[in-house]
Amino acid sequence: MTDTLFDMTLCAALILAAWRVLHSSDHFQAVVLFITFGLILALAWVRLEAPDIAIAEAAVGASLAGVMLLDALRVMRSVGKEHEQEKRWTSVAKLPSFHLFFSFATVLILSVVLISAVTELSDAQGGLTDLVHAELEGSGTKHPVTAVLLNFRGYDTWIELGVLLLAVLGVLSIRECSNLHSLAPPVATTIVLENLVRGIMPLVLLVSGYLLWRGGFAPGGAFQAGVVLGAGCILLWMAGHRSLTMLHDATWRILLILGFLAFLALGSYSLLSTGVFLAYDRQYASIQIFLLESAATLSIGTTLAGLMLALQPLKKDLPR
Amino acid sequence: MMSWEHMLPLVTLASSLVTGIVIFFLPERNSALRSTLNMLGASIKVIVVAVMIRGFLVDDAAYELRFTLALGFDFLLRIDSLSLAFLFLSATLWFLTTIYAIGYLEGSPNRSRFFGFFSLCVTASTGIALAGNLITFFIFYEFLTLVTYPLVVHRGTKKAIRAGRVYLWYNISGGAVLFTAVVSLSALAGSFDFTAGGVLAEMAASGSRSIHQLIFFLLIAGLGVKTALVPLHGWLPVAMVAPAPVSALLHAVAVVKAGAFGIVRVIYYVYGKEYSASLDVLFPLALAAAVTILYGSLQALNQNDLKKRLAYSTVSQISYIVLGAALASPLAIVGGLVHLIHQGFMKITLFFCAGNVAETLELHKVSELDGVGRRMPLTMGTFALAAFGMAGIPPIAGFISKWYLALGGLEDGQLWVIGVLVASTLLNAAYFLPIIYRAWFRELPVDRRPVPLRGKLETRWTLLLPTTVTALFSLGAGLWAGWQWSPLGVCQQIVRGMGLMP
Amino acid sequence: MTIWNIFSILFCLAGGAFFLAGVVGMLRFPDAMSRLHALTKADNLGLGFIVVGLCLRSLVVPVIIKLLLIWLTVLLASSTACFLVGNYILQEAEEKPQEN
Amino acid sequence: MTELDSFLLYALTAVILFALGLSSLLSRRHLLRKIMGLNIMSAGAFLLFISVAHRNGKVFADPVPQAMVITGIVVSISATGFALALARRIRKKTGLTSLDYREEPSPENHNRP
Amino acid sequence: MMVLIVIIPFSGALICLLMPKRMRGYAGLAAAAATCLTVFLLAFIPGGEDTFHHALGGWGRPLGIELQADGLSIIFLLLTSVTAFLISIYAGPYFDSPREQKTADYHFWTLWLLLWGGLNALYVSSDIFNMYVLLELISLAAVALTTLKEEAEALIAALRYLMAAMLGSLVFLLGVAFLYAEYGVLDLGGLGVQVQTTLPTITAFGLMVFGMLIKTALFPLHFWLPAAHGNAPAPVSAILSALVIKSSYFMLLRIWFEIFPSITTYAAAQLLGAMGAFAILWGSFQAVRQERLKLLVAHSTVSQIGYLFLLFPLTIAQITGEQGASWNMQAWTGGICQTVSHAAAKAALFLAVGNIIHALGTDRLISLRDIKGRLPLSVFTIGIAGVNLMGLPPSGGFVAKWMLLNAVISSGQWWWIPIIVLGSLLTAGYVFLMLGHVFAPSRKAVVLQSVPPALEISAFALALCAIFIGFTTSGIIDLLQMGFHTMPMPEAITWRLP
Repeated sequence: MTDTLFDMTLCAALILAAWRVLHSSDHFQAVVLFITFGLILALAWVRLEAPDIAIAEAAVGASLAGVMLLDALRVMRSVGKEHEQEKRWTSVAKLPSFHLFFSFATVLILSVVLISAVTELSDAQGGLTDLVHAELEGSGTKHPVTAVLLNFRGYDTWIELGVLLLAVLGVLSIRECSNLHSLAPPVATTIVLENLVRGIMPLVLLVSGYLLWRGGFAPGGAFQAGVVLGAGCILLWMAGHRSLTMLHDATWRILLILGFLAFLALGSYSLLSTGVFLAYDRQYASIQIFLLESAATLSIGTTLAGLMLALQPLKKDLPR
Repeated sequence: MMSWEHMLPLVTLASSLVTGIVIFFLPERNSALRSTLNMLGASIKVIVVAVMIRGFLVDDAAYELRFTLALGFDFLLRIDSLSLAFLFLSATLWFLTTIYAIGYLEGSPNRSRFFGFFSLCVTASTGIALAGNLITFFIFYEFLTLVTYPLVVHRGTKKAIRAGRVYLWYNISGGAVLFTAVVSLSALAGSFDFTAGGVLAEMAASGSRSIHQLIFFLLIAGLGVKTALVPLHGWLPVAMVAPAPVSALLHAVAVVKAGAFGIVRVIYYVYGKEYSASLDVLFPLALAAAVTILYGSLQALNQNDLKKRLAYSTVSQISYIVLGAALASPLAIVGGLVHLIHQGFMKITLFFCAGNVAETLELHKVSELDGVGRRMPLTMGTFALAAFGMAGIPPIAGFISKWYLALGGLEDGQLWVIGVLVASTLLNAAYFLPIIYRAWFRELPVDRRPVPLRGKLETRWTLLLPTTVTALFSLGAGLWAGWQWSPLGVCQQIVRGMGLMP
Repeated sequence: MTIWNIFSILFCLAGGAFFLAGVVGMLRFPDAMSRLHALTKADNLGLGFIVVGLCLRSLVVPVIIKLLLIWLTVLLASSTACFLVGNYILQEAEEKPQEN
Repeated sequence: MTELDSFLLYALTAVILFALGLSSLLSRRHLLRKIMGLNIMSAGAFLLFISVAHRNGKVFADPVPQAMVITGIVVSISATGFALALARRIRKKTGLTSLDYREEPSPENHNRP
Repeated sequence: MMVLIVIIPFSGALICLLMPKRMRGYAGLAAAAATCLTVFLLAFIPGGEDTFHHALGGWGRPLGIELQADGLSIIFLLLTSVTAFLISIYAGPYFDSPREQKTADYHFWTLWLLLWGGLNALYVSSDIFNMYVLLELISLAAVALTTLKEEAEALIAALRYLMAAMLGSLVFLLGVAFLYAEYGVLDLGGLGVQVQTTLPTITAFGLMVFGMLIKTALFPLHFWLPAAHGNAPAPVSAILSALVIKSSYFMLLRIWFEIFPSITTYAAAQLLGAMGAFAILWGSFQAVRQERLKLLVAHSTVSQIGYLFLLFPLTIAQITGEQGASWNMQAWTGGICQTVSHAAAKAALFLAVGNIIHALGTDRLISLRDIKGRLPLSVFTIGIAGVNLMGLPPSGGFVAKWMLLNAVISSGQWWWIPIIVLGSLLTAGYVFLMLGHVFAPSRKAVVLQSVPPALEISAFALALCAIFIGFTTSGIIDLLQMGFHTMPMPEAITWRLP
């Protein structure tokens, strides 16, 4: 009984939060609510026995996306004085009413269809659970999700790392800078913040390592660890700590592609040795997976940090 | 031996295609090499065509080249009796016109482009002549439309551009209609080759009678655009802004005749005489042709621009061919086919003359031609000759074809045809004689000082030679019509070959 | 139902009470500073009590250490955040001195 | 209450979230709102996956959808970061915060490619 | 063997990223050549049973992901590799040229090779979630490439494109979720045999198709396309119009004919066909009204996409027996020929326009008058590509229209005839709008920047390919008859050799 009550509250809260994100008049409020939404979602994941996703969501949906959105909001709120005026752009006062009507109708129809479809869904206990558990022995890891991510569907993960890489490159090309090195060094902030970061940084590294190691047999793993790492880097930068600017450009790039490269290398190796792409040999499977994961962690961390940091002011934009 | 005989049709195509493509990439100033290439290609074509005609008619060899592109897709080049007429025409006239064009365009810009597309046009018309099935025919038909456009707009003036647009819209639309018709035919009857006596007669089962009528209508509508059947003739007079050689070869011969030729193909090689008669689609066609003949002549009467007048005369003259094809009697088709050739030679002569006058004296209007005859006797002489021929005055070629048409009409017992012929003859006379009269019997107006002769000749020899040759040909074709190898004789053999005449 | 459980429940309730108080304070207090005060107090104490309660519930050493670690981190974070916000408010105040 | 009902509950929530996100994407003009809308849509899709996983699972939720969702989260965060960067750049170049705009070419250099 | 077509471009991308700036061009070109070569080897070297089948990590479906290639994949792979290789040849000098110098170092090669790898992977993938990830990869890469042009227009277009693409793939993802909820598998084969007509299945079908329609920019979902394709750098426009669009069309074919063959209905097919018809007319109508070359070409893409969708109604009409079989084949051949020839022709067109922009510095339609036959090859390219788009002989476009019209007539769905005819007329309209300006007298004397021959030649080569396709139809048909390996072929497309 209490379970259902809890579920209902959770779902209600989710929908409410989403609704408010949509309808709150103030953008700032909307962003804050979006973060809240992320947190509630994380709760929902826990409730649905998906702790991995819960960690990921808490780290990404709540914190990382939140920071990005807030920063973007700050920039977009500041009245842009220095527009490179090729044209005089004026955004239209309001959308034509038919557009609103159209979108409303679309959403309405869609939701009706979806809801009726969902209610029609069979309660068959299908899925691949049993298969995964059957194959878990040979997969080189004890945690099913990690097994799927790194072994059964490692191909997807490889492509996904490619997507991350793409995103960073895209952001760089938008900023018209070819690498993170042309960023202006962070501005110093208060001593308190810096000290906090100093204190917390080792903890961040510890947690990230812990998650990584834990992924071998329990919820956690490369992605969660990577997110924590990335968040740490962002924190470091925001706190005005210059350590990241010391990194050499080449190092940046290698870190960016490390995960993708690792998959590629391992895959090609297995292709050469066994003729199958991304196949692990039984006895070393766990080691290989761990190596892959650590590489992935590093580059996920770098990439997510890069996604955020690449938006910071550039050297060339600074007033001389 | 066998192999290269098979390749002959391809050689005929290549002789102009390759020339054209090479010429595109010749530097503008390198005109000597360009002219040589042109003449070379043209002569090769003439020779090969002659060889094939002889081979076909005397020791009836078969020239056929076929390769399959895809399902329902045969690319077929073949010499059959009908191809000869058109092939002969385009080959010889290309040769002459090339000479003319080289002289005419001396020192004008973009000549590489011009001659390139010019050769491509000839390739297209050759292809049309050689096409062994409807698909191949259509391919070259569309190709012709495309490559003619740059020639129409060659001058690049606003007028030319507009003319080009009109030309395109008419022809592309016509092409689209034709496309639909061709595809529906191949969908109904599968892929088939042109065969004398028609193929659809056997396939009458496939598709109902009304469907066949519809398709016939579409085919004629598509081809009628190039044939300039009223009311689809609008593009022809407008397209006269093109340089004289273009008007001469393309709008007197290649393009319009491609249409007429196509109509003949459709009637005799796709539908088959009897079948199309049984569909009773021929009479309307004949009627349309008659209307066009009269309408064109009437329009020609009140044109002051010389080339426009000639253009309208073309409109009316081409329909003789259609008329001949649409009449049941074999004599009529003989008349039509022979007119295909005769009219070609006579009309091109006229255009050459107009070109000469325009090029030498910058005269374009009929009203300006007073006394030109004295200044350019040879030109105006040939003009008079061709004009009389057009009017059908014996013994010039035009008379022959009209005569056969009339006979065909009689044989069919459709006397109105004769009426039409007589009327149009009178009209022809009515719009040609004034020109001749002005040229010879009026004084040069005092306000215009006579332009001095260039050296001995009244203008460049390159302009005079082709004119004279074509004029003489049309005279000879009339005089020696009885000879076996005269156009008439050849056409009779052709019609026999089509199995229409004993 | 051991004695520990009773204690843990009590602690948790206390923590909840503090959180409640904190929320009320944030909503009701007049100016930003005092709201901050209420919030941080409630956070630290409330969370603290709940952590203690949970520790009593599960008497396993590593778990207890983790829980305490969490509390410590939150303490650090919230105090810093509080400091930053306060700092920001002060700067605002300096930039535009109250007119009256 | 049985397993299925909670599944149904979450599945319904999922599709409703999807619809909400879509409406935000379609009807709000500010770019941030659109981007957030996209995120909410993806959250909805993920929730459907995981509710299915929960339904399928016996002792532990079906790992395959979980893995897919983690992949999905990565993809969506990358896309979000990219979209935000674009939005900021557009704001800087043109001063626009939405994509519904009119442009009056200024007299000079108006026929640039 | 099959994995290589994915591995090679991806590794090339990484190498390009690590290379110093001036080396990138060569590395990228080398990678492009290698990829192209691999695809050709894969397609034409007869291999063993598992040439076209690879179970990644040794885990067969449904647990793992399998790569599978069938006739359709081979066609799309070949199409992609040829077009992409020629575009790569073009891209090097284009981005080195002073006009584009600024954007030269923004990782064009890395982005492009990642995109290419993604395309290849998509064509051989047989797992719908994997397809989702690949679609995201492709979209992100495409958008990133679009932003290589720094004009505000390009950025705005890119963002709109990104939103549309995200929307598309999210809708697709929801469909995947429904399918997994209903059948618990993700691989095409497994789904194809299991699918039944239930409401969730139909919903999934609708969602997936709709998502792909957005990405394919079928009218009226084309709102994002013209701006994006019209404002990107020339090679990128070519890539987007020729290849990226095709990838989502490929997905549509897979969804339609392999996952849901049993629940596709005549009405749905007619609906797609109708949308296609509107696209044909509207796109070309808009194209005629454009004043900028690239926008014109972009709108022409909208209209040409329409033809592809005539495939659906033509393959599903209720006609049985030999007749049905043969015309089905015609419809397929027509659709695929249209896809291939449009890819080549449109790429050629964009590249040629790129040359003109490169020479003139503007892509106003009027300014075509000023080139005064000084770029003969580029103009020629435009002409040939135009012929192809109009569907005039001799060209792939002609074969395509021929086949389509043939299928239309023999399937008795005569109402498509006017659409096809009118479409090619309008196409002629905008093609000759361009050429007419070329022949017109120039307004003023302008100094043309010299265009590197590589640019002109690669564009021209693409145009020639478009013509050449007209002669390779039989090859396409043979490939199509390899059928679909991933599942027993649905009724609509089982044909015998005529």
